[in-house]
Amino acid sequence: MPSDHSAPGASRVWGYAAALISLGLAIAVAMQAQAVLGGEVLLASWAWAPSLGISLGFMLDGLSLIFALLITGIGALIFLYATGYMGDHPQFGRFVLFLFLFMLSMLGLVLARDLITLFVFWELTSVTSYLLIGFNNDQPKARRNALQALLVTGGGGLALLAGFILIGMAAGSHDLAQILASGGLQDHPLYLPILGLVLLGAFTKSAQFPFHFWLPNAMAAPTPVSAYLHSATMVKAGVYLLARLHPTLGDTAAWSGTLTAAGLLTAVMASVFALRQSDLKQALAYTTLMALGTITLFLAGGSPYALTAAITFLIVHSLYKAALFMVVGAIDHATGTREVAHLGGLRRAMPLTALAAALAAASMAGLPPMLGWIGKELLYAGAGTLPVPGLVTAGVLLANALMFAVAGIVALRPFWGQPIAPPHPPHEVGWQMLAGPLLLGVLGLGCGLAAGLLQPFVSVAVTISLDQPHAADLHLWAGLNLPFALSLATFALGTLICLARDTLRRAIAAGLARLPGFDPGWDRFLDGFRAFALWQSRLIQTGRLSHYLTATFVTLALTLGVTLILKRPVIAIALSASPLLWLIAGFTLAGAVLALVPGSRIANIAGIGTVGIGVALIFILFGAPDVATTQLMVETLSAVLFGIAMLRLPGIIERRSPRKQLLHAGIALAVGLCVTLTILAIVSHPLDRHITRFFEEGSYAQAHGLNIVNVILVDFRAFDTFGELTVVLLAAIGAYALLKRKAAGGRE
Amino acid sequence: METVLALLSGLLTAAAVWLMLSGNLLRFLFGLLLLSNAVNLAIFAAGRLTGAAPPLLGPGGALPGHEMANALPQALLLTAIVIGFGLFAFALALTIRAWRSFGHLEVDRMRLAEPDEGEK
Amino acid sequence: MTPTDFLAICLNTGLGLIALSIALGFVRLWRGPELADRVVALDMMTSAIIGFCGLFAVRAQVEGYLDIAVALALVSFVSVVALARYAGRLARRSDQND
Amino acid sequence: MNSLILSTGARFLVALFLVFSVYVLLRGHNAPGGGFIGGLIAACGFAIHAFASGVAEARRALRVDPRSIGTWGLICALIAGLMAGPLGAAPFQGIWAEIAGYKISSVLLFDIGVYLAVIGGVLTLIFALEDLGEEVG
Amino acid sequence: MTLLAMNLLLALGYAALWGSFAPLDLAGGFVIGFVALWFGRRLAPGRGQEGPAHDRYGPRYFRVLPQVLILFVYFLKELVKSCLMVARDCIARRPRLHPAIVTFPIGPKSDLEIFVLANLITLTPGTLTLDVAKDKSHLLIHSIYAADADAVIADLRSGMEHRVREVFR
Amino acid sequence: MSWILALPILAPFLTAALAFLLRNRRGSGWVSVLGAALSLVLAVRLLLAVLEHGVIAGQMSAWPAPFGITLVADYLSAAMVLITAIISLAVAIWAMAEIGQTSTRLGWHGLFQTLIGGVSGAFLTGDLFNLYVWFEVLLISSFGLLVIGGRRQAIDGAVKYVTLNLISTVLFLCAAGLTYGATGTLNMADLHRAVAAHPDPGLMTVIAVMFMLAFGLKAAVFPLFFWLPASYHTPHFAVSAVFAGLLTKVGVYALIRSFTLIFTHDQGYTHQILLWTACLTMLSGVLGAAAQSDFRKILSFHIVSQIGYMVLGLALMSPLALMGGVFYLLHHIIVKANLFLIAGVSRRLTGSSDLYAIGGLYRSAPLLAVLFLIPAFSLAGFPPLSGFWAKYVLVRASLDAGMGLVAFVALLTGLLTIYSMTKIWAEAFWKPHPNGSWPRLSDIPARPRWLMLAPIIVLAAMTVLIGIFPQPFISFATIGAGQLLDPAAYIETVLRGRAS
Amino acid sequence: MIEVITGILALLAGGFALIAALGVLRFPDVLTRMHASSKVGSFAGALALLAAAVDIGTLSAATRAGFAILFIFLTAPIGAHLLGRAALWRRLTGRR
Ligand code: NA
Ligand code: NA
Repeated sequence: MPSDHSAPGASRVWGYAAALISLGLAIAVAMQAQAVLGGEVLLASWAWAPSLGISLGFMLDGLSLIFALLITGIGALIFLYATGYMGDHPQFGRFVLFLFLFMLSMLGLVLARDLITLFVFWELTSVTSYLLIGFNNDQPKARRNALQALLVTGGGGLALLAGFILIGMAAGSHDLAQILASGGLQDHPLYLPILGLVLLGAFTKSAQFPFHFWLPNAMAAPTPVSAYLHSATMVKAGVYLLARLHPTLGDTAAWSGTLTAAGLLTAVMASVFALRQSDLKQALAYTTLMALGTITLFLAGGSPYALTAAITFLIVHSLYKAALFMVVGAIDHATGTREVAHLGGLRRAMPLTALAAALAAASMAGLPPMLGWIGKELLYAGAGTLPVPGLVTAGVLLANALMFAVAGIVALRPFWGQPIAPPHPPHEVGWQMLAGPLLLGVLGLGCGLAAGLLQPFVSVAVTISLDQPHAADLHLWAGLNLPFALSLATFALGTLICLARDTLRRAIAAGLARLPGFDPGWDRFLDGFRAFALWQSRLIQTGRLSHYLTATFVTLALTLGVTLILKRPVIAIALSASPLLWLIAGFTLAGAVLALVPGSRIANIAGIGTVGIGVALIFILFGAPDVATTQLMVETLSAVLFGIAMLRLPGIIERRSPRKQLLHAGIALAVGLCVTLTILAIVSHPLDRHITRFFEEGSYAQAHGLNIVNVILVDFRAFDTFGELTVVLLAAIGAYALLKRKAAGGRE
Repeated sequence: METVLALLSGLLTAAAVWLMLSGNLLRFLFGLLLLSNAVNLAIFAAGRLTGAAPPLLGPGGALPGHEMANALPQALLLTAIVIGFGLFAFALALTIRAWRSFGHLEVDRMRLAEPDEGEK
Repeated sequence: MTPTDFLAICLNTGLGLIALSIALGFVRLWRGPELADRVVALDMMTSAIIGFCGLFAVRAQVEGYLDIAVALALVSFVSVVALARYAGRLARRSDQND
Repeated sequence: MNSLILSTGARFLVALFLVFSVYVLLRGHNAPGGGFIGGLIAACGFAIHAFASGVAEARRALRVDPRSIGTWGLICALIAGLMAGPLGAAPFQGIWAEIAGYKISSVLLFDIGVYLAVIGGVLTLIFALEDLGEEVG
Repeated sequence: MTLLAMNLLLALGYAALWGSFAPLDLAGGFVIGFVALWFGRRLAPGRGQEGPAHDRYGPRYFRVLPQVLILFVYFLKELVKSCLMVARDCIARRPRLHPAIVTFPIGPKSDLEIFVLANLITLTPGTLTLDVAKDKSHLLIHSIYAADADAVIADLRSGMEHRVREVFR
Repeated sequence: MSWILALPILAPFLTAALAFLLRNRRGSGWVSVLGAALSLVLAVRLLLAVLEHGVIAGQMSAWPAPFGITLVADYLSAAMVLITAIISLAVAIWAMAEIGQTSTRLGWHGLFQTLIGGVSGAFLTGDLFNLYVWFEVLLISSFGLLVIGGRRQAIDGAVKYVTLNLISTVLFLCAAGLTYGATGTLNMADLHRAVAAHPDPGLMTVIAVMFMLAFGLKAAVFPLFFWLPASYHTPHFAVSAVFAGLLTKVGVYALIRSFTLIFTHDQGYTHQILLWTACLTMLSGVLGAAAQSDFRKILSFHIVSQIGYMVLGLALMSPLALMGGVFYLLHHIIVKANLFLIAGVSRRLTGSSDLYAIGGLYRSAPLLAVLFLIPAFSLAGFPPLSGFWAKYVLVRASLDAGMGLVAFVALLTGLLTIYSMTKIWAEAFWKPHPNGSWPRLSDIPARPRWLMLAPIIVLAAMTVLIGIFPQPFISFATIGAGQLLDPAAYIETVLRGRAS
Repeated sequence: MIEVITGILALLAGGFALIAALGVLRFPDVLTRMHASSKVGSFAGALALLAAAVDIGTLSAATRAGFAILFIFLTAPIGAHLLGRAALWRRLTGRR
C-alpha cells in the first residue's frame, strides 16, 4: 500500500496504472466480443469448494459482455478522472486501491458463472463500496452513509444468499450455465421464496423502493466514486441480477407484478425527489433512481421489446450518467460549489466541460440523434407490452420528462445561464478530467448515429442471454408512431417542468415536509434498534450477579424439572435405613440449617463443618475410609482457612426481603428436588459393577496394591489424579497471585 | 439407604442454592461448600451403598468373602473433594480480595466490570 | 448371649451414644453463644468422631479406620489452633461481631 | 501467636505430623492413605509451625517457596508419567522394581508428586492468607 | 540429647506403625524423624541460651526415666479421676461447680518443663491451664472446684508440680 | 498411539512447571514460547496420525478400555488440539510483549500453559470423569489468569466468572457421578452402548439435560452466558484472547461430543432444546453486542452469538450442519483470538478500549486497520474469508432441513454482526481520535511491536487462506462430521480396535 | 474374653462421649465447658481407640491407636490453653 508519508501527488502514478489496467481489461473483454456476438458463451471454471458444489466459475455471454465492457471501459475513464480530480489527496493510493478492488468485484459479479461466486463478488462490492462511500472518514456523515449503504445492501445480500441456496436446492446446482439451460424454476415449490429473496437482494442493491434511500446518501463519497457507482456499477448489479435470472424466474405474475410495482414506484418517486434538489449531484443521484426504476420496470416484462428497451436504456444511462457526474465533479472542482443557484455562465471558462455536459445532457434528455433518443423510443415502444400499459406509459412519460428537465437544469443553467461569481474563479479542468465526459458524450452521440454498431450487442444479450426469440431493432427513426408522439409530449412536458421548476420545487418541498422521510426513518429505525438492543442487553446482562444466579438456577430447575415431568423416569423409594443413618442424616441437615441462619458467621461455618462431619460419618458408615479421611481433612483445612480469613471479612446481613427469601427458597427446593428425584431414579436400577470388579481383581495381581481406592488413584486412573494435583497447585498459585498482586505492584 | 442419602443430598442442595442466591459473596462460599457436600453424597449414593467393608484387599491380595464397597466412586469422590477444596480455596481468596477491593461483599454492588450506564 | 452378641450390642450402643453425643454437641455448636463455645463443641465432636472411628474399626474389623482417627486427632488440633487464634484476635478487636 | 505452650509443643508436634504424613504417604497403596492425605497432614504440620512462630519463620524453616515445592510435585508426577516412555510402556503405566525386598515404583513417585503438590499448594494458601492476617495485627 | 531421644522415639514409633522393627524401617524412621525435627529446628525460642541445662539432661537421662514412669502412672490416675469428677458433674442434676481463675506461681523453669507442667495440669481434675505469664513466673489456671483457691494451689504444688520437678531436676 | 495422544496434553504441563520454577520475565516467557512450539509439533504429529488412521485411541497406564482412561483423537479432536496449539503459540509470543514483570513472577506463563494443557486434555480424553478433571484444570488456570493482572475491574469480573463457572463445574461433577451410577461406566465410547441399552430412557434424558446445562453454562449459551460478557473484557488482552479463542469452545466441544456420541437416544427432545438454544443464543448475543461501546465488550458478546452458530450445527445434526458447526468452531477460534489481540494493540496505541475515547487508527496505523478488517469481516461472514463458508454451510443446512426461520435467524445475526464490526471500525479506526492524536504503530518499540504483530499477521493470513482455499478444510470438517454422526469407528477403536 | 473387654470399653466410650456432650451442653460458661470437652471428651475417644487396639490385637493396630491417644492427650491441653486464653481475653475486653 502506498505510504502516506510521500509527497502529495506522488501516488498519482497508481491512478494512471489503474486506468491502464482497466483499459487493458476492457480491451481483453472486447477481444472476446467477436465470439460472444457470434452466439458463443465463453465458460471457465475452477473447483473451489467442490464438496459443496461450489466452483469459482466465470462466463461471458451477451449480457455479461455489455456489463463487463461498461465496467472496465468507464472504469478506465474514472481512474483517469480521479487522478485529475483528487490525485493530490494524501490517501489517494488507498483510494485507488479500494476503487480498483471495487471494479474487480463488479467485474467478477457480472462474469460469475456460479451463483455462489456471484454472491462472493456481490458481497465484495458491498464491502469495497463501504470503504469508498466512507472514504472521507473524518466526516460523521460519510461514516453514517457508508454504514447505511453497507447494512442495506449487506442485508439484501444475505437474503440473496438464502435465495441462491434455495435456487441451488431447486435446480440441483449453483452453476448458472446449467441453471439457465435447464429451463425455469417457475413451477418449483420453492419458487416464491426464491423469488422473494432474490428480489430483496436485487432491490436493495439497485435501490428500488423501499430500499432507495441509501443511494443518494452514497453521494458522501468523492465524485469519481459516485460517477462510477451510479453509472456502470453497484446499482447496476441488481439490474444485472434481474436480467440474469429473468429466464429462470421471470414471466410469472409474481415476477412482473413485483417488478412493475417497484420499478414504477421508484421511478415516479425519484422524479419527484429529483426536482426538489438544488445540489447538482443530488439531483443526478435521484435521476439514477429514476433510471433504475425504469429499467426494473421493463425487466418486469417478457416481450423482446421490453427487454430490448431495458438493455438499451441501461447502456444509455451508463454513458450519460458517468459523463454528467464527472461534469458536476469538474464544476465542483473548478468553482467550489455544486449549488445550482450559485452557478451560471461557466461556458466561457470551461468550454470543453460545457461541450461534454451538453452532449451527455442531450442524451439524457432523449434528444435526437443521441443514443438517449433511441432508448426513449424503445421505452415507449416497450411500455405497451407491459402488464398495465397505460399506467406504465404515463409513468415513463413523467420520468422521461423529468429527466429532460433535470438534464436542462444540470447542463444548461451552469454553463449557459447568467454568469454568477462562484466561490472560486472558474477554470477549465485538466485533461484527465475532460477525457471521460467528452469521450462518453461523444460515444452517446456516436452510438445514436450508428445504432447498428450497438445492435448486435443488444440483440445477443436479449436473444441468447435473456432467452427471447428476437430483439427489437435500434432505429433513430422508426416512423411517425406512438413512441414518436410520446417523445414530443415528453419534450413539451419537460420544458414546462423546467420553466416552472421553482414553483414545483416549493410545492414538492411543502408536500414532502408533511410526509415521513425514508432517511430520517432510517435513523429512527437504527435508534430504535439500538434502544431495543440496549433494552434486551440490560434485561439479560444486568450487571448484578444475583440476577445471573437466579436466572441460572431457575433455568436449571425448569429444564431439569420439565424433563423429569415429561420423561417420567422410574423412581423407587425405600425408606428403611438404620437409626444411626437417620440420626447422622438428621444432624447433618441441622448443620445445613445452621449454615443458613444469618447473624454469626462462625455459627454458619460451624454448621458447614457439621455437614462435613456428617457426610464423613456417612462415608465411614459405608466403607469409604479414604474418602472419609480426606473429607475430614479438607473440612478441617477449610475451617482453618476460614479461621485465618475471617478476620479480614465483614459480617453477614440478610438483605433479602422475606418475599424474595421465599422465592429463593422455592427455587432452591425445586433444584434440590430435581437432584433427589434423579438420584432415586438412578438407584432404582441395578448398577453394572464390572469395572469395579476389574479393579478389585487387578488391584493386587497387576497393580501391586491392596488399597483399591489408592490403586485407582495412582495407577488405574492416574491421569485423573495428575490433573487433580495440578488443580490444587494452580488454585494455590492463583490465590497467591490474587492476594499478593497489590503488594507486588509494578507496571502492568 | 440410598433414599436417605438422596433426600439429604437434595436438601443440602436446596440449602446451598438458597445461600448462593443470597447476594453475599461469603454466603455464596458457604453455599459452595454445602453444594460440594451434596454432590459428593449424590455421587456416593449413585455408586450404591453396600455395607461397611472398605475396598481393601487382604494380605496377598485376597478378596474378602463378602462384597466390598464400590471403590470406583470412592476414587472419583476423592478426586472431586480435593478439586473442590482447591476451588474453594481460590474462591475464598477471591472473596478476601473482593472485600479489599470493594469494601463490601454485596455482589449486586460490584459493578465495576459492568457499570450501570449502558451506551453513551 | 455369646460374647460376640454382647460385643455387637455394645458396639452398636456405643456408636449410637457417640452419634447422639455428636448431635448434642451440635446443639452447643448452634447455641454458641461465643466463638469459643462453638470451638469447644467442635472439639468435643471431633473427639467423639475419633471414638466413632475406633469403634467402627472394631465393628468392621478394619484397621484402616484407626488411621482416620490418627489423622483426625492431628488435624483437628490444627483447626482448634486456627479457630482459637481467630477467637483470640476477635477478643482483642473493638467490634465483637463474629 | 505468641504462646510458649504452643511453640514448645509445636516442636514435637510438627515432627510428629511430618513423620506420620510420610508414613501415610508410603502405605497408601495398601491401606487408607496416600499422597493426598499425607500431603494434607504434612501441610497441617507446617501450618502449626506457622501459627506457633509466624509465617516468616515458617517460610525460613521451609527454605523453599511452597509454590516451588508444589511445582516439584508436579514435576515428580510428570516424571512418573513419562518415565514409562523410554521403557516402551504407556503413559503413567506403573514401573516396578524391587530393591532389598522393598518395592519401588513409578507409582510411588507419582504419589510423592501428589504429596508434594498438596503440601506446596496448601502451604502457599495458608502462608498467603497468614501474611494477610499479619497485616491486621 | 533430647533431640536424639526425640529422633529415636520417632524412629521407633514410625517402625511400630509399620508393625515391623526391621532395620530398614527403623532407619527410614530415623531419617524421616531427623528431617522432620530439622524442619522444627527454629522452634522453642531461646534454646541457645540454655546450654548448661541442656547438658544436664544428658547424663541424667537414665536416672530420670523412672521418674518419668512415675509421672506417667500418676498422670493416668489423675486423668481418670479428673474424668470421673467432671463426668459426675456433667450428669449431676446440680453440678457443684465453683469456677474461678487462679494464679499459680512457679519457680524458674525451662520452657519444656513449663510446657509439661501446664499440659498435665490441664488434664488433671478440675483445672485447666489458661496461660503462662510473660515472665514465666506463674500460670493462669481455671479451676471448677475452686471453693478454696489456696487449696487448689497447694494441691497442684504437692501433686503434679512435685512430680514434674522430679523429672526435670 | 498412547504417547502420540498423551504428549500434547503433558507437554504444556512440563512447560508450565519450568515456567513456574523460572518465574523471571524473559526466561519464563521464552520457555512458554518454546513449549508452545513443542506443543504445535506434537499437535501436528497427532493430526498426521489421525489423518492416517481416521480415529486413534490410547490407554493411559495401559489399562484396557473401559477400565482405564482412554485418550481418543478423531478428526475433530485432532483439529481442536492443533488449533489450540496454534493459538497457544500465537498468544505466547504476543504475551512476551504485553505481560509485565509482576504478572510473570506471579506465574502468568505457567498458568497460561496449564490452561492450554487443560484445554488439550479436554479435547482428547475419551473418559467422562477425566473430561471433568481437565475442565477443572482449565477452569482454575483461567481463574488465575483472570485475576493475575490485579485490576479492580478484573476482580469484579472474576467474581461473576468464578461463581457461575463453579456452578457449572459442580453440575458437571454431579452429572458425571450420576452417569456412572446409572450406567456403570465412564468411558464415553462405552457410554454410547450403555445409554442406548439402559432400561429407562427417560432417566438417560434427564442426565443428558444435566450435561446440557453444565456444558451450556461453559459454552455460554442462552440463558446461561452471563459470566462471559461480565468478565472477558477485564483481564489482560492476552488472557482475553486465549479465553475468547478456547474456553467457550471447550464447552461447545463437550456439547458436540456428548450429544453425538453419548446421548443420541432421544434427539427429538434434546436436539430440539439445542435448536431453540442456538437461535436464542445467536440473537441475544448479537443484540447484546449492538448495545455495547467497548471494543472488548462487543467482541465478548459476539462470542456468545457465535456459539449459537456452533450449537446450531449440532442441533440440526445433519452431516452438512455438523460439518458447518465443526468448521465454524475451528474458524472462530482463529478469528476471535486474533480480534482480541488486535484490540490489545489498539488499546496499547490509543490508551483505551472504550470506542468513544479512541480513534484515528485507520489513518495512523493502516497496517493494523487491514489486520482488523480481515478477522472482523470474516466474523461477519463476508466472502471470501473463512467465516463466509461457515455461515454459508450452516444457512444451507438449515434450509436443507426446511427450517427457514432458523436460516433467517442465522442470516439476521450475520447482518447484525456486520453492524457491530463496522461500529468498531467506524469508531476506532475511521473516526479521528477525540484528542486529535494519531497513535502510530511505530511508536511502539520494535521488539514488542513485532512480537505483537507477528501472531496477528499469521492468524489473519490463516483466515484468508481458509477463505480462499476452503476445500481442504471443508473436506476435513466433512469427514470429522461424518465421524461424529456415525461414531461406530470411534467406539470400535476405543473398545476393541487399535487401542494400545 | 476379649470381646467382653472390648464391649465394655465400647460402652464406656459411648457413655463418656455422651457425658462430655452433656457437660458441654449444660455447663454455664465456656471455661467450664472446656473441662468437659478436653477431659471427658478426650477420654471417651481414647477409650474407643483402646477398644480397637484390644480387639484387633495386632501391633500396628495398637501402635496406631497409641499414636492417636498420644495425639489426643498431647493436643487437647494445648488447644484448651489457646482457647481458654482467648475466652479469657474476651472476658477481659469484651462485653460480658
Ligand atoms: Na480434646
Ligand atoms: Na483434639
